[in-house]
Amino acid sequence: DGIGASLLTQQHPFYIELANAMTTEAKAKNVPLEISIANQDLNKQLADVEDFIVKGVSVIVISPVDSQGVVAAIAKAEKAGIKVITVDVPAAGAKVTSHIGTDNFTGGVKAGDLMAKEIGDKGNVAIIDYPTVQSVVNRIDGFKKSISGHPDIKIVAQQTGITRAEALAAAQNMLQANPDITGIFGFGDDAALAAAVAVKAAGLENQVKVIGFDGMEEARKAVDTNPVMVGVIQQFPDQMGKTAVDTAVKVIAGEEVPAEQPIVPGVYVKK
Amino acid sequence: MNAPTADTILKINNISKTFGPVAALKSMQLDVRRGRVHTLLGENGAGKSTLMKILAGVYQPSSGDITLDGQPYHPTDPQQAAALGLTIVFQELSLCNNMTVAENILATREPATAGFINDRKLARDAARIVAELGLPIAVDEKVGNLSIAQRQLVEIAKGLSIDAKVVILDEPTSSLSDSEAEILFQIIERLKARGAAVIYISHRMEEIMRLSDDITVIRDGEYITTRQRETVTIEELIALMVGRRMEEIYPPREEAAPELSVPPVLAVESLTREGEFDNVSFAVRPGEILGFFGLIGSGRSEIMNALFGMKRAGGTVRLNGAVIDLDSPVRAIENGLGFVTENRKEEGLVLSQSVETNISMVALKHFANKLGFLRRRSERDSAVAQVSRLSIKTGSLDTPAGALSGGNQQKIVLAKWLLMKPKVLILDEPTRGVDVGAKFEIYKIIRQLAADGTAILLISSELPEVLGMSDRVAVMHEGKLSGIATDGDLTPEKIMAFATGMTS
Amino acid sequence: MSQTQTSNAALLKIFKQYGGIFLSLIILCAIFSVMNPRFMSVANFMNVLQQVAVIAIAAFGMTWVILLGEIDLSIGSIIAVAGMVGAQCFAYGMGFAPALVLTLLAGALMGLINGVLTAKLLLPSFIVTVATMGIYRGLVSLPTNGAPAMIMNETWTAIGTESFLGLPIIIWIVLVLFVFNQVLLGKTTFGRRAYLTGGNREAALYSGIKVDRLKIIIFVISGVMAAISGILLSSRLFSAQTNAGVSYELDAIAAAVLGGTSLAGGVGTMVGTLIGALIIGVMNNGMNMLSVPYFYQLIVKGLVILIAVWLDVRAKRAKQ
Amino acid sequence: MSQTQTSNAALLKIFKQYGGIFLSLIILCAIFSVMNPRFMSVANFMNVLQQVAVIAIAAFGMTWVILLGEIDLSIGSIIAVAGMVGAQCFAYGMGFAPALVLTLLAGALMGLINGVLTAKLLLPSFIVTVATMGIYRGLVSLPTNGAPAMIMNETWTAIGTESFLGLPIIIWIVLVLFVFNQVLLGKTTFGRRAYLTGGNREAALYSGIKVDRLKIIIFVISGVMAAISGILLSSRLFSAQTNAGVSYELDAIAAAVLGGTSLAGGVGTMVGTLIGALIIGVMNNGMNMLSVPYFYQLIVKGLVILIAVWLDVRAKRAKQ
Ligand SMILES: Nc1ncnc2c1ncn2[C@@H]1O[C@H](COP(=O)(O)OP(=O)(O)OP(=O)(O)O)[C@@H](O)[C@H]1O
Ligand SMILES: Nc1ncnc2c1ncn2[C@@H]1O[C@H](COP(=O)(O)OP(=O)(O)OP(=O)(O)O)[C@@H](O)[C@H]1O
Ligand SMILES: [Mg+2]
Ligand SMILES: [Mg+2]
Repeated sequence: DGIGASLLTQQHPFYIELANAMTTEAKAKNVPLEISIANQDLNKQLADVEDFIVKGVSVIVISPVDSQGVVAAIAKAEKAGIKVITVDVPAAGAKVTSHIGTDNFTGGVKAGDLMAKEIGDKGNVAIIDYPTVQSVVNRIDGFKKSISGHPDIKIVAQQTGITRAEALAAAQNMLQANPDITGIFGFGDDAALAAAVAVKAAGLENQVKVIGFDGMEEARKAVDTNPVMVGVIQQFPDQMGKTAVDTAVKVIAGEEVPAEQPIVPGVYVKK
Repeated sequence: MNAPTADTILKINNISKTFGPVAALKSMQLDVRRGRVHTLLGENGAGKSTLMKILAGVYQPSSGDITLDGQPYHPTDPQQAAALGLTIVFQELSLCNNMTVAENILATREPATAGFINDRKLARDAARIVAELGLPIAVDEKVGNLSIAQRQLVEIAKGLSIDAKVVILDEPTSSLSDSEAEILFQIIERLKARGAAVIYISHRMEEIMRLSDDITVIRDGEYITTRQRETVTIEELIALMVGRRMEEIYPPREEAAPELSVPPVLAVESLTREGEFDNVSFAVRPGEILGFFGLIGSGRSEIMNALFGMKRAGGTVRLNGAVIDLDSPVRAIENGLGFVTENRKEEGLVLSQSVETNISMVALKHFANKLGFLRRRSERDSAVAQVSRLSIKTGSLDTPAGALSGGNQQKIVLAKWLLMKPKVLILDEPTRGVDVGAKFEIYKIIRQLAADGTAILLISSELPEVLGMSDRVAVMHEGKLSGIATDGDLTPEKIMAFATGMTS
Repeated sequence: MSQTQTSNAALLKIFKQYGGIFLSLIILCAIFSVMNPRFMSVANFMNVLQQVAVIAIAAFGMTWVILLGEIDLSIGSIIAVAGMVGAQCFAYGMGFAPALVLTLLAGALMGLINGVLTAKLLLPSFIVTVATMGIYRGLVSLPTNGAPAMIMNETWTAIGTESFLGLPIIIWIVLVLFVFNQVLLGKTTFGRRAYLTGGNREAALYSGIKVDRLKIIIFVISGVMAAISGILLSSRLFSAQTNAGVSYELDAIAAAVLGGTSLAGGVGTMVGTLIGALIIGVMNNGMNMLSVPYFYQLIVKGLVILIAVWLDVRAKRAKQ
Repeated sequence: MSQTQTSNAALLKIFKQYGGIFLSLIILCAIFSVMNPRFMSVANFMNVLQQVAVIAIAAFGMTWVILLGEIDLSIGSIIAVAGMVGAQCFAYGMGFAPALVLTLLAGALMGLINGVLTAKLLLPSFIVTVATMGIYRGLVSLPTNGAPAMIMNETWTAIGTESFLGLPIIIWIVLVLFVFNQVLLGKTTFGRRAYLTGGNREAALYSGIKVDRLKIIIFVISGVMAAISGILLSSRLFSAQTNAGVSYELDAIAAAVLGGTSLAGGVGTMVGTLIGALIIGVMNNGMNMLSVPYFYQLIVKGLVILIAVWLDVRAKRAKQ
């Protein structure tokens, strides 16, 4: 009995906060919780879920590695009569008991709106992306959707920067190739923080604005103190984690739970 | 050259072979006849093995043509050569150490149905081949566990397991002692009797004179002449081969051997290692050459490895009277021991490195300042001196050691140990696979070293060499020292008696 | 010799030959059983086997390659490409059989490229397969621009989910491929040639073995095994992931080396590799069952690999 | 011999020795310059050098290891651990100097473990470092439970951001370490012994080289180089990432092998490795500048590595 949670990764502050919030809430509610880390490998996530089934947990919480690939794991759990709750990334085409997550597309739109405002509705912007992660793709799509409403803003470069080091190199090289860039959108905090470093190194502090996504502590601090970082779209993993555990507890108790529990992203700007 | 006779089975015309800029063979010719042993004689690097590899289909000739039994013969690989009736025992061991003797002997010819190997038939067939040849080897043993000599026997069994019209033996006896060689000679007699032609390569003049019917001399990749054995002498052959006369094979001692009363520099007492050698004691004096003879597997190399700190052994070793603990080669070298190992390619040389680098390898410390920075000038000077002292034939000091002929490689190994000025030099089969000319030069160096006061332990499986060079001869039999022959006992009969355990 | 005798003798031989590593596996199982009673259940055993299938099959292919003294780092990428080829076939409306054939052909082709570059251009296989690892990983992402592709074909997904005679199909596939590779390696002239060539390339050449062709075929085998792994993985996940199989090559190599395959070539068996893969699988599963936190799992896994290899090296040395 | 003569002769020798790979570098630069005029600027050249620094320094260490015929797959994890040790030192209120010393010591210690396991327990370095790769990666995550740790020490971050005499400090460090390693390898008995041991371990042993000690020292060098890489990386990012350096070992190996280091041991130079690292760096930079999409970058990078190694192998064969 108890809750089994399979999380995408443990090397990212968002998921660490998510895990911490879940652990705290589980303690408060006095329900056993076990957490497995899929390390971004869907096969590992499936194995983790299989192991939960053998162990006989009552509810499984998944933050999917991938919205489509997680379907197999969900099917397995359902077949074993175990209810599944997804957090962060939704499962595509599979019914789960409840989904709790940020609306990434909307978050991307908010980022685009903020960018337009910060750079005065015109200029060249660049994007640092991570094309194999669905939630990131949604953010980028939202961002592009918003920018497309501003005819004087052009997206001149889009490069992949998965780790902070890769993002730094990508940002440097994009700035080198397009010295007239005035804004950079990073798909996550790491990408944005790296972009800010690149802007400083290139001596373009007065020209380029950087916007990030996730809004963990380090990035929020940077928004407060670093003039280059003008804002960050904030997710609320603490709320997500708490809600996930609360929902699981209700499911165990046999109560009805809503199928969708969206957590609206915030916009964090300088105080 | 004789006109082809009816007996001719293999005829080689105008064969050339170049490796990049190196011309290994220049319009070579050969006429091999049925039921006869045809020996190829030439210095190291003369091109003998290259010619044989062409015959075996390993290399393709650059030009020229070959006929076998009157038919054009151009094999593309050894399997095809075997199918056409030619088999070869390679000079360089071509065995796979992880596999058993049986698997090696019948490699690529395993008894199989539809690709599935019949392992029991494989073992049976191999055992039969080995038994028919009269070779003392167990076919289920892993080749890696055999001594070099035993591996050579496996190599022979592998080559001779094919029923062929032409059999090539490229230095088959280079690591065999007389008794194993004797088995091989009987096999050759049987092959002759069956009507097969044997092409034989060796640097051991005695066995060449004993076995051959025809002898072809080649020099620098070129054909010199073919003679019938009855019509030549060893001296003539050597002169043809090296292009000058040589007065003798073993340079005589110019100074008298040290008296037995001189205190030994190295004294070994009751050296013992379980399963390898037992209670071995001997001593060697400055300037003395102490020969070590024994049949293969008698444990000589093992003793030397123990002395040099490569293996642990019980017993006492004294250097100039003081007991020393030789627990590593580093310690042995610090104590003035040098060791020219049996297998130059595996234990002696770094083939990919230059001649110079190999020569300075042991004495490297002497070519560096206190901080460890190399003094390249002095390193090069020493290498130049060694190359000229030992007349090593090399393109330059920067040539990789692997590109040199066997005899010259052997001299490099000697050179690297000479540079450390050893007090005791162990020479394990120092002339294996080395041609007569180079052998003579190595013998001269050994004599010179002894004259300068170096104590020498000379291990050899060639009885004439041991007798020709040593002041005394320690003889091993199955891990025990069966006797040390001095003065009057230095006769082949006496030493063979010790070696086979007939005395004591 | 009767069948039973043969199999008893075989078992004894396995124990002799794999003493060190077999012991490690048994110790691991014992520890986990004591710490969690659910570990030693049929259901969990099936779990482990299914979870280990992808690595085990890839490791069979890797064993061939390592046996030749070469290495194939591209199999993780091939696993991903295979899944994607299947998914694309279905997206274009193909049936199961042609999709299967095309997927296996894709694996064979990628292996062929590795093999030809290594054997014919004489480039070191390490660098060839580091390069093709990137190339294949890039290719897999092109059809969907990095997004995963769903697989709806029921026969395909049945592979990963259904059972046959009470045993999951995946496990049947592992067993069949194990027997196939073991027989090919241990009982046929082809396998013998691989040992000879891996043990001494020069000697193999002198014995008339067509070393180049052999090498190419073996890289093709490795590619096909990886493709089968990719099929199993995508059938288990109902989708082809562009980042599937990342760094699986290291697990496959670890399985083979744990099982006694020598990176120098010439030594190795499929039995050993299977045991090696099981050690990795049991370890992952057991630690999950015990709820060991992820980072500690990494540490423990590394330590277990070290200890197992050390036990094995020691056992081998003692035997000599 | 005068200085100029020496350096001219040296340049000529470099060109002779590295013809194939040097050519690849020049062709790459030419292509990128034509396609984007901004590529050939001093500022961009500095960019490339800074970006390549982390890989280049790790690759210097890797060159030593490969020269011995061994491999070190743990350097990516060591890079991460080094950054984290630094960050933790500052978190505990230490100053720059003690943090630096502790970080380098941590690198040395991790290398020592790799070396001792390889040399003394006679385990294959591939499997040892696959295992320690996991262990070190697990360890790095323990202090922060996987989260990155900010680094606020200004001296530390200055390394990655400041310049000295007009040249970024990072580039100075690369140059100094290049000269250090090149001299140690090419001019000292230590380097000579590494070549000899890598060329033929048995012969080295018989010639009185302390092979085990040498091997351990070289793994320590590799660990320290990786630690320096980790310092540079964390100083550029102002933070220690627990996933820093993942798979950098492959880039480092690729750099060394591109530069002519033979995986069989005994052959290699630091000059070659530097050129190899530059090829990788120029490629990444140039493709970013041309906005080549990520997946195509993977493919192109693989192809360029293949072509460069092939050119080099061909050039070497022609010379013989
Ligand atoms: N594969 C090769 N590549 C380049 N040169 C070679 C090759 N094989 C042989 N050679 C050269 O060809 C020449 C003849 O070599 P070969 O091995 O035929 O001599 P050999 O007469 O058998 O000498 P030995 O008595 O030492 O065995 C030598 O100069 C050798 O260096
Ligand atoms: N690599 C090896 N592994 C295991 N045993 C070996 C090995 N080499 C030699 N032996 C064994 O050691 C014993 C002595 O070996 P070896 O034949 O080298 O003695 P030897 O007297 O030096 O003879 P020779 O020098 O003529 O070869 C033999 O029983 C042999 O089988
Ligand atoms: Mg020869
Ligand atoms: Mg011997």
